[in-house]
Amino acid sequence: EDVKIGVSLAFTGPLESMAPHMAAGAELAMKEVTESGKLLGGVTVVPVRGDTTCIDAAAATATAERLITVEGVKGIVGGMCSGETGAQLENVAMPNGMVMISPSATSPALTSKEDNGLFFRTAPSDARQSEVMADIILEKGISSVAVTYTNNDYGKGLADAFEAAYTAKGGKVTINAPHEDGKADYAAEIGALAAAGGDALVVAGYVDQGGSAIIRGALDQGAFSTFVLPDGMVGAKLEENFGSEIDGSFGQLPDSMGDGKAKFAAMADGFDPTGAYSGEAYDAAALIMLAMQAAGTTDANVYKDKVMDVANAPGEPILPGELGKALELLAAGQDIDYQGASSVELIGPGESAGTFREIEMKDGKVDTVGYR
Amino acid sequence: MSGNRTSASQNMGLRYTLVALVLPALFIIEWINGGPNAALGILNMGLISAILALGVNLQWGYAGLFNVGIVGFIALGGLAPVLVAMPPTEGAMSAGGGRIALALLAGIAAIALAIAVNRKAPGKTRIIAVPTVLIAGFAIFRMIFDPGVEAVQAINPSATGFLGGMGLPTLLAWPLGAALAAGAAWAIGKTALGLRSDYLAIATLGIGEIIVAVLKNEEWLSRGVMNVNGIPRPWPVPYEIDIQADAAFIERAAGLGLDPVTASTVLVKLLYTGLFGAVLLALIWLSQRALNSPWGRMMRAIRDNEISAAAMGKDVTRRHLQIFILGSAVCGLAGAMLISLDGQMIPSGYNPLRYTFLIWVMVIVGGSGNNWGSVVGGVLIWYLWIKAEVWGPQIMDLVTASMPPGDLKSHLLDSAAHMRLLVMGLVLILMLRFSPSGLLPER
Amino acid sequence: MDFLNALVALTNYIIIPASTYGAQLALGALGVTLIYGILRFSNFAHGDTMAFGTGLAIIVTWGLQAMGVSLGPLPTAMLALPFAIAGTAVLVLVTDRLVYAHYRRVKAKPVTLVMVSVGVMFVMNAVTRFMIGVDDIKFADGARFVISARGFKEATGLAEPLAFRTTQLLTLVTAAIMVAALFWFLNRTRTGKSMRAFSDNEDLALLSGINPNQVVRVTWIIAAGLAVTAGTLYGLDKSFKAFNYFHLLLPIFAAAILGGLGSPLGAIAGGFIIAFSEVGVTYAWKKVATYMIPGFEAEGLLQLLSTEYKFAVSFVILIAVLLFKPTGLFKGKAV
Amino acid sequence: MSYLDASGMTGGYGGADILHDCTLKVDLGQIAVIVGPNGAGKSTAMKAVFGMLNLREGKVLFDGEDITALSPQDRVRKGMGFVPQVNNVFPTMSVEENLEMGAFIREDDFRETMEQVYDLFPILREKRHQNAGELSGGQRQQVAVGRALMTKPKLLMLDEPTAGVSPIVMDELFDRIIEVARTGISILMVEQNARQALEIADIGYVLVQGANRYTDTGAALLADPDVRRTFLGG
Amino acid sequence: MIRVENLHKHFGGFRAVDGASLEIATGSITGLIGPNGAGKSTLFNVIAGVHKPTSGRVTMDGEDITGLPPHELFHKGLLRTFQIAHEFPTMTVRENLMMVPGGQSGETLWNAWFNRGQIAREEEALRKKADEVLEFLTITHLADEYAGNLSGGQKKLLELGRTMMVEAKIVFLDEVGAGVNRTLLNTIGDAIVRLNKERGYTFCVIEHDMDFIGRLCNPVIVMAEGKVLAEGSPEEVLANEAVIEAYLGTGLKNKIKAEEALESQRHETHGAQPGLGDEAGKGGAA
Ligand SMILES: Nc1ncnc2c1ncn2[C@@H]1O[C@H](COP(=O)(O)OP(=O)(O)OP(=O)(O)O)[C@@H](O)[C@H]1O
Ligand SMILES: Nc1ncnc2c1ncn2[C@@H]1O[C@H](COP(=O)(O)OP(=O)(O)OP(=O)(O)O)[C@@H](O)[C@H]1O
Ligand SMILES: CC(C)C[C@H](N)C(=O)O
Ligand SMILES: [Mg+2]
Ligand SMILES: [Mg+2]
Repeated sequence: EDVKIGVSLAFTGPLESMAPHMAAGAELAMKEVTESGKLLGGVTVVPVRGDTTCIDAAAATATAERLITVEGVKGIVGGMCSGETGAQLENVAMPNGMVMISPSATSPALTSKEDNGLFFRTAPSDARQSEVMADIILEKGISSVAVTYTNNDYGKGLADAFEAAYTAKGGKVTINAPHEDGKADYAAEIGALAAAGGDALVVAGYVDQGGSAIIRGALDQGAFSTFVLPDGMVGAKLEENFGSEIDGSFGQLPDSMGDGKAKFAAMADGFDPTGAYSGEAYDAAALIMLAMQAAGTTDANVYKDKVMDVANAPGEPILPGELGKALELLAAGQDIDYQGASSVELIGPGESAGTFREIEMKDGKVDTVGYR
Repeated sequence: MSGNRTSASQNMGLRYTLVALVLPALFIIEWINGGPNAALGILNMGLISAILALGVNLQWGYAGLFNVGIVGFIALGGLAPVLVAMPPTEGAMSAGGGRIALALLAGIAAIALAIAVNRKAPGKTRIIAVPTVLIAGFAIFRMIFDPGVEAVQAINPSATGFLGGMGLPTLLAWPLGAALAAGAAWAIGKTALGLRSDYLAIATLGIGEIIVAVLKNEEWLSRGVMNVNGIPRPWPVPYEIDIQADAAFIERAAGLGLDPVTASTVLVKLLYTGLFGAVLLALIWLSQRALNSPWGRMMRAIRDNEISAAAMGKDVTRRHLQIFILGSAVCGLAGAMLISLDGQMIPSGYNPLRYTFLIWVMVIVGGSGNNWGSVVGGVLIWYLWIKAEVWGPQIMDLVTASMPPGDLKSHLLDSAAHMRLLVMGLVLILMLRFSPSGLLPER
Repeated sequence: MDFLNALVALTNYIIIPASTYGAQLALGALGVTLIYGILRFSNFAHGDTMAFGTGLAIIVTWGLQAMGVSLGPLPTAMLALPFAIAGTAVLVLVTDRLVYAHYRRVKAKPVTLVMVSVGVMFVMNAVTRFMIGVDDIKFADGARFVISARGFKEATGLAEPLAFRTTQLLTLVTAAIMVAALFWFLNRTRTGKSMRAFSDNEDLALLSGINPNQVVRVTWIIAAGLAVTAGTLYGLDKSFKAFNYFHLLLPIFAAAILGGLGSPLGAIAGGFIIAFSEVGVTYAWKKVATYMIPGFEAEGLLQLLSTEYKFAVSFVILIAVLLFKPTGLFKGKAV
Repeated sequence: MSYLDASGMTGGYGGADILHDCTLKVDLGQIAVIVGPNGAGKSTAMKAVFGMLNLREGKVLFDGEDITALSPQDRVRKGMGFVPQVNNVFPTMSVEENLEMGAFIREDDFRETMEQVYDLFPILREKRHQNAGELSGGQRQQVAVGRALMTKPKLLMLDEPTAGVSPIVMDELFDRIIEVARTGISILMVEQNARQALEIADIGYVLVQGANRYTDTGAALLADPDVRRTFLGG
Repeated sequence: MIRVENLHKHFGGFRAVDGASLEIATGSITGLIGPNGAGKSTLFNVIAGVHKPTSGRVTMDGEDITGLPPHELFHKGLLRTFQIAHEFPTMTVRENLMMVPGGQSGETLWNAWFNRGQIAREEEALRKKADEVLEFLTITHLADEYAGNLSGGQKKLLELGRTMMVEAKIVFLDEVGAGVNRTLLNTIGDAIVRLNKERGYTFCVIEHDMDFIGRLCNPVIVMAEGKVLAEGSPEEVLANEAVIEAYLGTGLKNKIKAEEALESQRHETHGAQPGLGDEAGKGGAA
C-alpha cells in the first residue's frame, strides 16, 4: 500500500535554486522509511512534488488543493516561503484537516496564526535569531552596523527585530534598508549603505540572491570588509563565491550541535546537505511519518496530536538514519525524542525552539565557533 | 465578398459551439479525475481571471489602450478588503492615524498649489516657483508624516503595525476596490493617456510597479512585505471548520452521503462560485450591451483611427479616459475579489509576469475585442497555468522513461519542475498559431 | 584633499557602477530596439535569450578552461563569446523559423507577436534551466581589478577607496565598440539600409528586391549577438543566474522606450539615463556633504529617496520624458 | 508573344474573386494604360502581375518565361519595377536613401540614374536629406516614381503615378514616361487622369468588375464615345 | 466664414506655412491650389486643429478658433477630409458613416445599457441616412464590406460620404479627386455644387485637377512656398503668369483644359442644374 506525502516547495520562482536540495532532503527521509518497511506494517511512502512559486499565493493554493484532493496526500512538507505557506494553510490545509510541516517558513507572524493544531515548522521563528545575532555582534565589540535585508517578510522581520534588539542592547544601526532579490543591479543600495557607514554590514538576505550581490559590490568597492551573516546567507555558495575574501565575517543559523547534522550529511546523495533548510526538510518529512506511526493511522486529524510527542522528550533520541529504529520503537509503544538533522525541539504552537550555530569565515571556509 | 462573410460567420458559429463544449468538458473531466474541490478551485480562480481579462479587453479590445500596469490596479483593488474588512488596530488611529491623514491632506494641498502656481504664475517665475512649492510641500509632508508612521508601525509590529481596517463586511470592499483602482486610473489617465502603443505600455508598467512598491513599503497602510493575514470572508461564505463543527450541517451532509470535510469545502467553493459567477454575468451583460451600441461603435472608431475619429467630432481624450477608468475599475474589483478568496494580502506577490502578462495572454488567446473571448481565455489559460504544473513533470517522466539511468536522466528529472513553463509556453504558441486572432476573434 | 575624497566617493559609488550598468542596459536595449524596429514587436523573450546565450558561454568557458586556454588578464568567457553567439543565433533562427515566421506570413497584429514572444520566453526559460540549472554561477576569471579599492587607497593616501573592475572596463569598451559597429552597419552598409527599409515598409521592400528572409535572418543574428554579449558581460560583472535575466528585461525595455523604440541612439541614451537615475537619485549624500562642507555633521543620510523606490524613480523620469516627447528622446516608432 | 503576357488571371484576397479572367499584355517599349471605375480591380490586377496575390487561375509570362510562381522580390530581379498606389515610400528614410533602395538590386554605379531622377523632380534634390514621411502628398508620389526608376527595370508598373501631383509635374511625368518607353522599357500603368494617359498609350485596357471590358489602342478608346462618357468623365 | 490671418506653421526650421492670410466667404466654393509642398494640406491641418500653428490666427464667423481641438471644431460645423484616406478599417462602410453624427444618445454608456428603445429608433434613422449617402456615392454594394478592404478610390468616396452625414457649415476637402475615376469625380463635383446650393455648405477644395477646379470653384486661391501667391476668379488665376510658372507649367495642356472647363461652366450655369440621380451619377458603378 502507498502513502503519499506532498512536498510543496517553490521549485520555480525566486528561490528555485534552494528548493531542490530541500525536496531531496524530505524525499531522503521518505526513502529511508520505505526501505525500512516498518511504517504502519510496511507501507511505501511516495513523495509528490508540488510547485508553490514562493510568491503566487493563488498558485500555491491550487497546488495544495491538488496535492490533497487529487493526489490524496496524507501530509505536506511545506510551504517554503512564509507568505505562500500562510495561504496554503488557511485555504486548503485547515479546511481539509491536513497536516503541514514547513521546513523553512520563519516569519514570526506564523507563530500566532490559528491552525487547528495542523501546522508545525522545523525552523525557528526569526524573532529569536535576531536576539542571538545582536548578542554575537556586540560580543565582538562592534557597536555600529549597517543592515540590508531582502525585502520580504523573512528579511524585514529579521532586520526589524534585529534593529530593536541591537539598539536596546546599546548598538547603533546606521541604516536599515531593503534590497529586492533578483534585480538587475545593486549599485544604488551599495552606495547608500556605504554612505551610511558602520563597522560591519548585516546582510539579512539569501546567499544565492541579492545577498551575495550586495556583498560582492560592497567588497569590491571597498565599502565594507566585515559581514554579519544570518541563516539565509550561510550555504555552500558563500564559500564558493567569496572564499577567503570575507575572512573574519561571522554569523549564525538555526542549527544544532550533535551528530545529527553530520549524519545527515553523510547520508546525502546527489544533493547539497548543507543547503539551507535541507536538513529541516528531512526532519519535517520524518516528523509526519513518525507521528503517523505513533497514531497508528495516516489520518491527519488524528496524527496531528502526535507530532509534538514524537518530536520532544521524553524518549529515545533519534538521529537521521535511525528512522527504522524509531518506527520500531513507536510500534512497540515506546516514546521517542526525534532529534534529526536540525536538533528538533518543538515549542509553543509547534515551532522549532531553535539552537543556533555560530560561525565564522576562516581561510575561506565556514567555521563553526560554537552553539547557543 | 458576401460569400466571404457567410463562411466567416459559419466559422464563428463553429468556434462558439466548440468552446461551449470543450470548457464544460474540461471541468467535468477535472471533477471526475480530481474531485469537486480541485475542479471548483480552478473554476473560481478562472472566473476571477475572466473578470480581469474582461477589464483588460475593455481597454485594449475596445479602445486600443496598451495598459501593462494591470498588476498595479489589481493590487490596489486588493488593498480594499484590508481597509474595509480588517479590524481596526487598537490605538493606531490615535497614535498616528490622525497625523498620517493630515500629512496626506497636506501633500494633496501642496500638489494642488503647485498646479495652481503653474497655471497662474507668469513665465519665468514658474520655473522656480513650482519646484519650490513642491519641495517645500514634500518637506512639510514628511515632517508630519514620518512620526505618524513610526508611531503606527511601533504597535505590536509582528502582528499588526498598521492602521488596520474598518471592520466592515468584506463584500463592501469589492466596490471600494473598483473605486480605488478607478481613482488611480483617473490620475494616471490624466497624465499618461497622451502616449501611444508601447510607450503607454511602458509608462503604465512603471506606474503598476510604483503602486506595488508603495503597497510593499508603506507598512502603516498594508503591512508591506509582512502581509496581512486573516481577512474575513465575504458574506455568505462560512469557514469550513465552523460548519464542520455544526451538527446540523454534518447531518445534512450525511443525508447527501458526504463526509463533512468534503461537504464543507465544496459548499464554500460553490458559494464563491456563485458570488464570482454573479459578478461576471453582470459585467458581461454590461460589456456586451456597451459594445453593441453606438458607444461601442464610437470606441472602435477611436481604436481604428484616432485622428479621423477626432475629426468626426469624437472627444478622443475623454473617451480614452473613460474606458481606462472603467477597465481599471474592473481589474480593481477583481483584485478585491481575489483577496477575499485568498484571505490574505501579500503585496510582494504582485509580480507583473503573473498579474499583467498572464492576463494579457488570456485576452489575446481568447480573442481581443470579444467579451466572450476574454471569458474563455481567462478560464482556459488559468486552467492551463495550473495544469502545466502537473503535466510538465509528467511529460518529463515520459521523456526520460526510456533513457538509461545516468547523469543526463537524473539531471533532467531534477529539472522537471521547469517543464511547467515549457508546457505553458508551448501551449500558448500552439494556440496562437492556429488562431492568431484568438479563439473567439472579434469578428 | 577633502574635495578629492568627495570626488572619489562619487566616482566609486555613482559614476563607475552606473556607467557599467548603463552600458549593460544599453546593449540589451539595442537588441530590443532592433527587433522592434525591424520585426515590429516587443520581444519579451529577449531577457531569456540573454540568459540562454550566457549559459552557453559559460559552458564553453568551462570547456576552454578545462583545456587550459586562457586570455591572461581578460576573462576566458570573452573567447567563448563567438561560440555562444553562434549557438544562440542558431537557436533564435530556428525559433523564428518554427514560430515567428508563421505570424509574419499571416500578418498577425503586433500584439499577437508580443504574446507569442511571451510563450517563447517561457520555453527558453525552461530550456536554459535544463541546460545549466538554476544556480548562481560565477565564471569570471583573469584579473579582477584594474584599480582595486585597497591598492588605490595605498597609492593615493586618500580616505576614500576607488575600485574599477576589469569586467567594468570590458563592459564599457565592448559596449562602445558594438554600438559603433551597429551604427556603421545600419547607416552605411547596403544590408543595414535594406534592414531599415524593411522596417519602414515591408511591402515596398519586397518591391525593391530586398529579400525579406535575409533581413529577418540578419536581424536575428545581430540581436542574438547583442543579447549574448550583453548577457555575458552582465554575468561576468555580477554573476550568472537564470532568474535575474527576466528582471533585467524591465529596465531594458524602459531604456529602449525612453530613447525611442527603433532608435539605436535612443537605446544607448535610455540605458544610461535609467542607470544614472536609479543610482543617483537614491544616493545618500552624507559622506560627500561631510567632505565638501567643512565642519558639517549630517544628522540623517541626506538621501532624497530611499532605495526601495529606486525603480520608481527611473519610471517617473521615464514618464516625465514621455510627456514631453511622447515617442521617446529620439523620436521612436510606434506600431 | 508579348513581352509581358498575363492572361486569364482569376483570384482575389482570400474571399470572393476580384479578378475574373483578366488579361494584360505589353510589348517591348510599349505603354499600356489601364483605366476603369474605382474598385474595378485595377490595383488588384497590378498586384497579381507582380505576384503579390495568389492567383487561382491564369498565368504570367515575362519575356517568354513563366513567372507565375515567383515571389515579388524575384520578379524585381527579373527586371520588373512597381510603384504601388499607396504606401509607396519608406517614410523614415531620407529621400536619397529611398532612391538608393530603389537601386538595391543593382550592382553597378547608380549615381547617374539618381542624377537623372533629381533632374526630373528637382524638388527631390532639394529635399534629399529629409525623411520621405515628412513630404507633402505630391512630393511623396515623386519619390515613389523616382524609386522605381532607380531600378532601371525592363517593365515599369505604375499604379496611379500622377495622383496628387501638380499639373506641371504631371506633364513632366508623362513626358518622361514616353521617354522611358522610347528607350525600350515597357510601361504598364493605371491612371485616373485617363485622357492624358490614353493620349500617350499604345494600348489601353478598360477594366470593369475585374474583367476586361474594352481593349484597344489609346487613341481608339479616346475616340469611343461610350468609353469617354462612362469612364473618362465625358 | 473662415478668416486666416498671417498664419505660420514651422516644422523645425522649415516653414511649411509662412504667413498665409486668406478668407473663405460664406456660401462659396473656394479652390485652393498650388505646387506640391506649397503648404496646402498643412494649412488645412492647422485650421482643422490637427496641428497647432506656430503663430497667427484663425477665426470662424468672427470667433477665434485657433488651436481648438478637431472634435470641437466638428461640433461647430467644420468638417474635413484627409488627403490620405483615414477610414476606420475594421468597421463596415455603413458603420463608418453611422458613427459620424455627434450627440447620439447611444454614445453615453448609461443609454447604451438601459435605454435601448431610444437607441434603436435613432439607429434606424441613421441607417437610412447612411444608405442614402451610399446610394448617392454608388457604393451601396459595399455597405457591409470592411472599410479597410476598399480600393483607393472607394476610400476617397467614403471620406466624402462622411461629411454628408451631418449638417456641416464648412467642409474642407483635401484632394477628394486624386485617384477617383473622372466620371465619378464629375458626380462628386455635382454633389458639391448641390450641397453648396441646397444646404448652404461652404467648401474649401484642394485639387490638382484644373478641370474640376475650373468647373466648380470661385474664387481660387493659389499658394506657393507657404504663402498666398494669387487669388481671384478662375479666369484671373489661370491666366496669372506667376501661377503658370510655379504651378500649371507651360505644357499648356492643362491651361487649354482649364479654359475648356471654364467654357463648359459658363454653359452649365445657363443650362440645367446638375442633379443627383442623373446619367453621370450612375456612371462610376458601371
Ligand atoms: N511633419 C512634417 N515635418 C517636416 N516637414 C513637413 C511635415 N509635414 C509637411 N512638411 C513639409 O511641409 C511642406 C508642405 O507640405 P503640405 O503637405 O502642406 O503640402 P501640400 O501643399 O499639401 O502639397 P501636395 O499638393 O503635394 O499635397 C512640404 O515641403 C513638406 O515637406
Ligand atoms: N486587401 C483587400 N482585401 C479584400 N478586398 C479588397 C482588398 N483590397 C481591395 N479589395 C477589394 O477589391 C476590389 C478591387 O480593388 P482594387 O484596389 O483593385 O480597385 P481599383 O480598381 O484599383 O480601384 P481604385 O481606382 O479605387 O484604386 C474592391 O472592391 C475592393 O473592395
Ligand atoms: C526558504 C526560506 C529562506 C524562506 C524564509 N525563511 C521565509 O520565511 O520566507
Ligand atoms: Mg487602385
Ligand atoms: Mg497635400
